[in-house]
Amino acid sequence: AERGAAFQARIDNEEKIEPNDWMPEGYRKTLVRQISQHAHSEIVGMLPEGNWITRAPTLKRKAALLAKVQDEGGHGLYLYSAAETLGASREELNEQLLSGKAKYSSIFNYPTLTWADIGAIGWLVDGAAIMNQIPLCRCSFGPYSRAMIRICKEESFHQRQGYELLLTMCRSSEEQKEMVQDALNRWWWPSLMMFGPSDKDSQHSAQSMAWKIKRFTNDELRQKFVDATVPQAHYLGLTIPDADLKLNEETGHWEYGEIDWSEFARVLKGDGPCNKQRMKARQKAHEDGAWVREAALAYSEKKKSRRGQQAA
Amino acid sequence: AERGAAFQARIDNEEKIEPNDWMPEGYRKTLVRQISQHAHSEIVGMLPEGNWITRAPTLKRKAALLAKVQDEGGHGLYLYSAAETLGASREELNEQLLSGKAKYSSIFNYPTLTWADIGAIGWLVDGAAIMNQIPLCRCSFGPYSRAMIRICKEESFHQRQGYELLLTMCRSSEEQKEMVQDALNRWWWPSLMMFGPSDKDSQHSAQSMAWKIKRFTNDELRQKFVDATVPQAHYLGLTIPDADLKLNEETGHWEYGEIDWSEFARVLKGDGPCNKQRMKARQKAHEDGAWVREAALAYSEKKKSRRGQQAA
Amino acid sequence: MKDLLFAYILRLADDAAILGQRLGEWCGHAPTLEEDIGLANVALDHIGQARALYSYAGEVEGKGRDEDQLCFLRKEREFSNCLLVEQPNGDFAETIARQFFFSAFMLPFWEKMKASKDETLAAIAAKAEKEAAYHLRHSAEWVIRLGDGTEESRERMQDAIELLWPFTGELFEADDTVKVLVAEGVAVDPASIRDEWRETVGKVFGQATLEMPEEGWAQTGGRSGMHTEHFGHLLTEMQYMQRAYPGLKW
Amino acid sequence: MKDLLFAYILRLADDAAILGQRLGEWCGHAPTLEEDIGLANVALDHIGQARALYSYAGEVEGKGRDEDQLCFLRKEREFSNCLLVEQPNGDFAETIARQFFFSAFMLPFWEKMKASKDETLAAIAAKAEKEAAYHLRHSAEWVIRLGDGTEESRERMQDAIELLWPFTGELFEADDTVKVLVAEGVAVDPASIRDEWRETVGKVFGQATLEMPEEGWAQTGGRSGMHTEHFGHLLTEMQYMQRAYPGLKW
Repeated sequence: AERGAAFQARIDNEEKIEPNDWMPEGYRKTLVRQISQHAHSEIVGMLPEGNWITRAPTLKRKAALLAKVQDEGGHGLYLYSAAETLGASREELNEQLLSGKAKYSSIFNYPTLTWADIGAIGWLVDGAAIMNQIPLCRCSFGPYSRAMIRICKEESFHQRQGYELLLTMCRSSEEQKEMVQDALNRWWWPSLMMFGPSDKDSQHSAQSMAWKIKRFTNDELRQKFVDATVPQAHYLGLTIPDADLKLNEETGHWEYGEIDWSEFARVLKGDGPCNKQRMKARQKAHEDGAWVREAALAYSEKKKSRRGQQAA
Repeated sequence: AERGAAFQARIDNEEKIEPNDWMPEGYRKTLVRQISQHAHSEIVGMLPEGNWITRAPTLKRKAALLAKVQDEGGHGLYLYSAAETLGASREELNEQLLSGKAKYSSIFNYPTLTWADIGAIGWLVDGAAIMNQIPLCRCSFGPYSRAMIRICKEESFHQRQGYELLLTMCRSSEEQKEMVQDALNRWWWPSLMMFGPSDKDSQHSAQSMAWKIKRFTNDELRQKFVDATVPQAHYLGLTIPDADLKLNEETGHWEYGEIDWSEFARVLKGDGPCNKQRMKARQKAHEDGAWVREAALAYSEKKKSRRGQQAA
Repeated sequence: MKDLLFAYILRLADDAAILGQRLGEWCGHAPTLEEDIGLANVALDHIGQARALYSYAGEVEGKGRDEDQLCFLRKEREFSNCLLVEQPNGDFAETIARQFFFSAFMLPFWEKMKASKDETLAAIAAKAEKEAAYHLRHSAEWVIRLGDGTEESRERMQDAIELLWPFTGELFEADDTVKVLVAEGVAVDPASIRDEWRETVGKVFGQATLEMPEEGWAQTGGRSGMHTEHFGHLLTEMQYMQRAYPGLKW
Repeated sequence: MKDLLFAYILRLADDAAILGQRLGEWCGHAPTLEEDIGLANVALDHIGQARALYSYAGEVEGKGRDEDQLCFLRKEREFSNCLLVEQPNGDFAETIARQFFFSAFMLPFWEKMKASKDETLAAIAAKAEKEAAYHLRHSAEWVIRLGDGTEESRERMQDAIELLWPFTGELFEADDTVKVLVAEGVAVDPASIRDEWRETVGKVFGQATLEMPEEGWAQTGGRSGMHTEHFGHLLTEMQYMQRAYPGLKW
């Protein structure tokens, strides 16, 4: 209990907790869960975007998309490393993903149907991710905080790139602008859901706030996102698919309509448009690659034993 | 020897030999080899055409191509049945194909690169096949002869369809006509090779002629094909890719240039553009389908044994 | 009204065309020669149905679009086929499950459509019904063979069923387009087929010793052009020639 | 002369673009996360090279065609990439073998190209050389790991080598286009690379305990647009957007 108080004091004092420091089991667990979910989201998130690499309409966009997806893989790596400092191995975490035990961001259970979706993901999904992640740059756990600083920088580049892609389309032709509007219609609400349940239904918030793993509530972050995004949509000449959306002149906030939480719950539970497909793709990659990983392991052991023999 | 003479007399008398009749071992072997090669050719021949089913430019052409490939599968079935009457099982013959022991027509080791190739295969490859096969309708072995009658009827429909396809293209635009010319350039010489080595190098001809398995020599059939095809090419407005081609006014025959027999030998040996690919495709279909065939067998045995139990 | 009819025929045409396209991918790669022929035959029937339906849709629309323009020159979001038919071939069990679920619906569908007040649809139905009967028999026999075959085949067949089950609910959806046309005596009410479908499926699964999946969330979206990610890739192949060489005769 | 230079640059551009396209198919499906990143990185380098080369080709041609028109609006028979780069990804061993054979050629190729009298090509080469060095190291390490790994990996690696070996001969072909440009000091004589290539391949195969295939018939045709059947399917995906939506900005 004394250690617990000292720990909380350090947190309150905005000190960073490092892997070898003592920490409450709940703190460790919460972080492992959150970091690994985040890592899994990066990995699964490669799939909807990867779906368009072979069909990118220009070489410049193909290169940008490849680079973006590569960055996401990189984020996955940093995050798995951060989780490893808490004693959770990558194999273990991956196993949890493949068995369906661990979650990943539900947004990646929606399909990318047109090229505009690639822009929409950059603008909205990365935009929402950044809103969630900027406060995490000040997270009390050192390795996570440092990973987030790096990740946020890249995400914000991706976000601008996505917006620029949509801007180019909207200015090029009416047909493309319609594709963009269609993408916005499909991605808007799932993006709002990315911030998680409404504060009144959120389970983990209070303790996470105290531990400074979280610094804003879901609804606060969601509102920030809406306020930032609505004017961007208007600049593109698009309509947000929400009849209830209106600017509250007093507060300066954009008030939005009711989120369909039943859809959120359903997709989270596994009944989204692509949940099965995403899991199948990851499982297939894992199974098809088993012989490669085994070979790499066998080779490195052979090499070690040869070195051992030479030394002996 | 007496039986041999009686057999030859029947043949000379244009009687049909039936499966239960006595026949010399060489006759049986020759027929099994020829019929199974022919069957294999139908099966492997599904691949270059099948390559364009998903990309056929119109629904009508897609339907026609599906029907054609289906016919080829059907020809394979008749021919395997004819071979089975001679005691060669389909499994055994298929094994020979997959192990590379049995041959199939070398023409199918060339790739279909454009849609015009689909027309060219119908016009030239089926055209050459028909030249080879019409005399086989009078082959001394009954089941083979009857299979060939049915097959020839369908092949000749395919040949006209292929020609009509090319005619449509040639009349539609200059660009399409160039595609057709390009296809002719690539398929002409391999089509001439379909008749086999020149008579002076042909091994099996004399005995096959005596047995009335063969009724014309390779060169005779090749000449018939050239004579029939050159005017058709001209009608399309195409140029046969043979600088030495000229009409001999006296004989009425089109004289053609030297065939590159080294190419023929090379492709036959396995070094054509698609030999490996064709074998790989057939082997993969066979391996991927193993569990299905096993299941069908297991099911039919279960059913039999259940019937047995009910009867008992 | 004409718009609704156009939309309705287009759905049927897209279903047939896309399933035909998928089946065509098997050509030369089936487990047996008989199935190479059989699947090509089923593909051919669907392409034939698609031709008749697209042509009629083009007539109804009255803008001069022919079967090929409707099939090869619409965009992904304009296609209104159900999601079931666009699912990848997978292994032979998946192809069979997809066909079985679809044909078990289409046979009673075409039977009822024969009584449509729209004479062209009724005529198309008369022909399609016979084809669907064959497709259903062919696929049901395989469901039974694979379900009651080996341990491996049973597992594959059951997996295929679980995988595709969520796409079967969409077959029974009726949006306003359908409702209006049902009221007019033109369209078939899919709800009227549900019992027969469940009975067919249940009977065949029983013989096949397969388990019926639980009712659960049904995937939807195809009728309004919200497809699965597989669909866009199918289109690149199917439409490439008409896209690369616009306006030519073939 | 300008025509020859255009044709020559286009070959290099097509090689890079098509290999980049193939590698892009791996995204999200690689055996490890590191390889997802690694293969995307190699793909990205090739797309970058393709962009520089197509742009320069367009300049040399002088007809106003930009990188995208050259990549997305030419027809199958106009592409002049070598057959090796268009071969399907297959399993990881095939992808690695394809990359290894290609990069073992391209590293010395770009090294020599740095001395080209054509300054643009020399500049592209200076950047591409560093990339090729990484591609070669990365793929060679995998050849060794898989060759000297498990029994299964050795067999797969050896199979991949045998499968792709017939496509390596084409790398060393020199037709008139190449010969003229070599004489001008613009192009690299591929024959001058053969020994180094064989040495690299031999050394790596030695370490990997793999067998060098026998010299045999070399597949050819890519430089004159005679591709394998795989290529047309690759194009349908790669070009679909530009074909379906001509003349737009993206």
